[in-house]
Amino acid sequence: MGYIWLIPALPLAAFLITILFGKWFIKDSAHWLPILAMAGAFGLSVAALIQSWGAEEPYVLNLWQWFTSGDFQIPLALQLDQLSAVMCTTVTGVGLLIFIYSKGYMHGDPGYYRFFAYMSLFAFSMLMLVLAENYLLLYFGWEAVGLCSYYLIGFYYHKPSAAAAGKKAFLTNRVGDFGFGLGVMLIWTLVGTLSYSGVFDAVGAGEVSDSALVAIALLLFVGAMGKSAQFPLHVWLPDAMEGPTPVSALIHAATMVTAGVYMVARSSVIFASARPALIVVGIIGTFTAIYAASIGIAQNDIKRVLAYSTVSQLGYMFMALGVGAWVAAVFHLVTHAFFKALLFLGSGSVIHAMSGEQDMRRMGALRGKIKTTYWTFLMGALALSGIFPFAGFWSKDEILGMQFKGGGYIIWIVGLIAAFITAFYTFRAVFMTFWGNDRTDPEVGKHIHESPKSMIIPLGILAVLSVIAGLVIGLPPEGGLLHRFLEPVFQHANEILGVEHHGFGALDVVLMIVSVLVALSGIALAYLFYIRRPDELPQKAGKKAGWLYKGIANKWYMDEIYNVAIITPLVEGSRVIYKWFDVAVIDGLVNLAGRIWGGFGKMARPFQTGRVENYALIMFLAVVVIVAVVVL
Amino acid sequence: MEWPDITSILPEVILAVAALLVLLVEPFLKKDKTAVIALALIGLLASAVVAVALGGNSRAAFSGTIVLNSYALFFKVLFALAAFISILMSPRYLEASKRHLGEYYALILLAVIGMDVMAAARDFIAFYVGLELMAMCSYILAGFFRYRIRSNEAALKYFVTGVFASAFTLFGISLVFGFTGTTNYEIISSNLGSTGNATGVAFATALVVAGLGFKVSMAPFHMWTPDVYQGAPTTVAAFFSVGPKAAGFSAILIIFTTVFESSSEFWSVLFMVLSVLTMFVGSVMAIVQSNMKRMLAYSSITHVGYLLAGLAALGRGLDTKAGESIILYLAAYTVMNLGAFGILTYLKTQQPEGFDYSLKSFAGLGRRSPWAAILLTLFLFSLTGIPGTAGFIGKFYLFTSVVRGDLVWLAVLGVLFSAISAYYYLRLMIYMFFREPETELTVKEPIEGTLAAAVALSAAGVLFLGLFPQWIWDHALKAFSNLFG
Amino acid sequence: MQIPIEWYLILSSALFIIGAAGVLLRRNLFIILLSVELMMNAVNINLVGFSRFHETLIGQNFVLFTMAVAAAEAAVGLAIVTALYRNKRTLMIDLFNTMKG
Amino acid sequence: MVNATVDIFIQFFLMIVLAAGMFVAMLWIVHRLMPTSRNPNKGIPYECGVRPTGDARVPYNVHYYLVAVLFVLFDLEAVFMYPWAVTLRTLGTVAFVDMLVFIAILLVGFVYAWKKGVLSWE
Repeated sequence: MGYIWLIPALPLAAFLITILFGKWFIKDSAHWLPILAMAGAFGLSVAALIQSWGAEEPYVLNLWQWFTSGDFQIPLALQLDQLSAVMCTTVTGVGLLIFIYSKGYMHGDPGYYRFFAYMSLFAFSMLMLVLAENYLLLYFGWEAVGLCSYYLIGFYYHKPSAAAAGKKAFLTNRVGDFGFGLGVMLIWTLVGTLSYSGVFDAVGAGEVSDSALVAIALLLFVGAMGKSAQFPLHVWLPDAMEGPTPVSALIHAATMVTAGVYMVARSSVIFASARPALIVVGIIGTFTAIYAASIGIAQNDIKRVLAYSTVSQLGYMFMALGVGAWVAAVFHLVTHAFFKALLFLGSGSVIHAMSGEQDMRRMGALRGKIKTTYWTFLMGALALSGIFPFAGFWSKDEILGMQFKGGGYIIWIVGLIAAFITAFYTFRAVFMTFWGNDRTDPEVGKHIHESPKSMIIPLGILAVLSVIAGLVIGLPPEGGLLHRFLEPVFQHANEILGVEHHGFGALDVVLMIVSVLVALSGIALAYLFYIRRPDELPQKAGKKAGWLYKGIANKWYMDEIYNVAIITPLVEGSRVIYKWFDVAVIDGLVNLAGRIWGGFGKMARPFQTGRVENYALIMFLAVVVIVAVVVL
Repeated sequence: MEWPDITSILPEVILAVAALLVLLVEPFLKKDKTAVIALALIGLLASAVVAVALGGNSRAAFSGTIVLNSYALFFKVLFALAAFISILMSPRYLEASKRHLGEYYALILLAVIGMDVMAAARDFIAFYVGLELMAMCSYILAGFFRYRIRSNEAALKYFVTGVFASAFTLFGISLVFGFTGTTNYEIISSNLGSTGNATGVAFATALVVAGLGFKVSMAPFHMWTPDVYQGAPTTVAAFFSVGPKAAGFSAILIIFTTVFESSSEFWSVLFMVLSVLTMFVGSVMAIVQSNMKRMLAYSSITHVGYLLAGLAALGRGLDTKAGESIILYLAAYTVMNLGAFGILTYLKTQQPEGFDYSLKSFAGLGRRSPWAAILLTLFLFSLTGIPGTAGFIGKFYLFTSVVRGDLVWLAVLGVLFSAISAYYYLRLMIYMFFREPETELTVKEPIEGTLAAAVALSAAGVLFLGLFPQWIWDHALKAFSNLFG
Repeated sequence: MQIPIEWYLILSSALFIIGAAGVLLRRNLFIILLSVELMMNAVNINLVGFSRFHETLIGQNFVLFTMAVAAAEAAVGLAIVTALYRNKRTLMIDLFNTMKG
Repeated sequence: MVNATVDIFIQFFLMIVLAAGMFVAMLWIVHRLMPTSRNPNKGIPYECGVRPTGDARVPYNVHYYLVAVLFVLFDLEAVFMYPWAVTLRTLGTVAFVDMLVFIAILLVGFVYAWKKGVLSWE
């Protein structure tokens, strides 16, 4: 398997060539090289995936000794095991589709070559991240994907909001990276190596004390929180939607944001040995899942709805990790990559059709005009909502089922509520966009058209994947193809945790039915309030006849009652959380940190008077103080 | 009396001859200064080559006052490199500023001699002469643009604070001399060790720290730094930010590990405090700057803070490998900082009147001059400490050594301050790539000529050290193993 | 009879402090230059005194170098003085504060 | 002998602390006591009466300073020549050659100054 170095090398080569010659020579055909490189990387990843089947030990490819410090060595080495193979295949597969999509979406953009160059660079960094053999290289990939993400968020740099969003993403991620860096440093101080096998062996042999393991795990998790947008470091992700839609699909939905999940899964041995940290992971994940979902209800920008849903779904993955359901988390990661990429690309197609309009209040009744987009988007929405038998159903249900069977009833209930809200806001988006009345601006309405083939084909493929992925790799639950495939990776962690393997039984069927019902009721509620709009009927009907007719026509004011009792509190509550908590408190804290530091600077500035006699005086006083301290 | 063995100062002799030749040739030249530039560059190259050739085994000369060993060799090459790059980036800039005089090159060469002597001295007299030679040349260089009030002001500030600080150093040296009756490092060390009284030593330490701390701009002796960097010609500021700093640390390392060896506990604590203070002052002030020359000045103070953390670890024992890490960091810092200043120099040559180094004037650079923007990004990455660049390697080794010295909290603080430093470095990048300029900065020509060579050299250095750190680490190990030989 | 070392020290420290005070308090660059010379000479007294105390010539040797350095310093200082005066017609150092903060 | 120096250092330190303390204290007292009113009129030689015209200092030609600086520098070589002259006989040819090198270096400076026109008095 010596070829695995080619997997990241191909996108890197594409990046270098595109950035060097893009401006003058390649120009409008800048997409070819990156697409070919991604296709090549995808092919190799699939080969690696097949070859790594059943391997007991990870395959390590030593490329080059980077540096040595005493007896401490950092090799530039790649590691391929089942987990990295799955990640590589997902990244390159979804990446390839999104690259193809971008050819149509970004057509005519002045930064066409720049876009493809950065995307290739991102692919390289992400592949390095998943193929790394040690924490330092992982850290390199971690920082590199972050940088690509800032650049791509700020791709439309002439838009001030885009630049601000890039900055915010950067600042928030710094907090996470700081924790992650400290965690890596701590590992190195305590274990003396950074290579995965070395660290895990040491942890398994009990060389590291429990409290230290908890500290390491928590610090690593802080990093994961930053990258995977977990509460309270999630604020950057919704703003990150300022970037082009393919970027949102690839980086901020399918791949980069799952790096945190990957990292925790990769460090499963550490986390399994640090139970308290694992509990924290679960709690944060669960809270994020419901918190972000509740905010999603009141968003009107189609991309922001999807962004909050991404945050929420990532919460599910951490929820799974929190009980040691490593495979379930990876399973959800993969299916989520498919259906969320599909939803984002679909929304991109909508935005494309609507000449850049993103506000759902100015859409509606689009299903007849852009049919393919509608159907594929619907597939994605069904998968996201967790409707049988779509991909999202299997993975989400597995997570919830494992919570229930593990005794985490509260988490299970919270997860169900979040699933309900998810279904609600997802179909709210579907109904507001594709159904109901046409609220589009007439000017825009004239230009509505279906997207070109290069955009439609990836949508179709992803839609198929969103439908069948769960069936193919996830059946039966907790024992599917993916489970058997990934078994060697998590064997050690599962032994430490003592995870019991539940068979598939009647209980699972009951749980499945419950969760489907919950999802369906969410959809139904959305239907009630966004299609049977109560605010339009009363005006027509009110003038005609008596209270009976009125009552019948208004379904006995059930809509209104619902409206007052459920919808209004829900939407208003969501809006309040968004406005007061998300924007004011958390954003405020991020800004405050920057401001405090700046405030120190402003306070210190007057000391630098510009007058040389004061400088001399300070020097003199410093000497006096030092001497005085020494002697006294 | 025997003939002195001048082989161990041959590199300096070559530099001195080159400098004198430059001074002799300069008055006979008209406008074209190629001859003196070539002379200066050849002199630097020859001195480095001779140093490498001679550096194989340790030599001492002048009754042990000056040595040539692998430690001195490391710094001689580093100083020569710093001066080489600074000289390469100068001609276009000086021409654009209408003050292209040959004396400039002679002064840089003479300053390099002073720095070489500082690293090679094993006696306070030689050390002091080296220090002052470097300082005198720096004062004049700071005021090189004689008709500009800012340059005058920079020279004034540097001069007044500089002579004040060096008077303190001198006073401290005289006390050490009075305490031990000699100026030779090793004899002082053994004398001090036997006296057992820490107070007098600590007292003298403090005074020596003041002078050397001034040269490396550690807080609170840093006040001159931003003003001088801002007022001095940019190429000179580039040279100041690396040369005298590295020289100061080269002397600090020797003096504190030999002369004040017996009071290492004391100065370890002293450097801990100063390190935190320096990192804090540097990063807090860098954030509020809008002039990028000043920002780089404050950021250089932050870097000094990291290095001081290394010194604090060094006080905890030589096996922390802090000394090696410090000189590795100095090498990394030299290339990356020179590179960053090189780009500033380039921008100034493009628009001598309009470009004022303000953050705003960098807006849109990514589009107008992508190469300059990309290279500056590389240097800023390195200054931030992104893996793959020299800065990361430097920080990694440095903080590792701090951890080895059981100063985990200090290392954590260092990492925290580097995280903050990312804010002010990357803010510049955001301006370059994501901001639309208010007024268009004209870029007349691409980077070319010697300036291109200077920037390319720095960039190559940053990448080379970042990707193949083993090489420099081996040399640092070798240099430090030979510190006492 | 030998003068006790304390006397040298007292004289030199007094001179040094006076010099330092001069640098810190005076505004005229000329006076500051003179004050710095005073500080250097305080050191010279120290060196010579210790040299006698330890009965070694190293200190006196050192003084020769300090004097040479002091002269060079004075030369550079005067050069800066002329440049400053030419541009601003004053030598009051507190007026040179365009760069700060 | 060394212990005696230790005592000296402690005395000496007290001396410096006292001196510096006095200086700071006096500064502070004066600063507190003095009435501060800044008025440009206070800076001129006569607060009332005739306004002074011109500068009390007669401006010298700037050339004078240059020559003076050069004089100081070249004058200083004598400092090194005295001990050299006294011990030349015992040190022999080596010292002689050393001094030649020293003078040669000074000569370069001289030639430089000459060519730059410092010495031509107009």
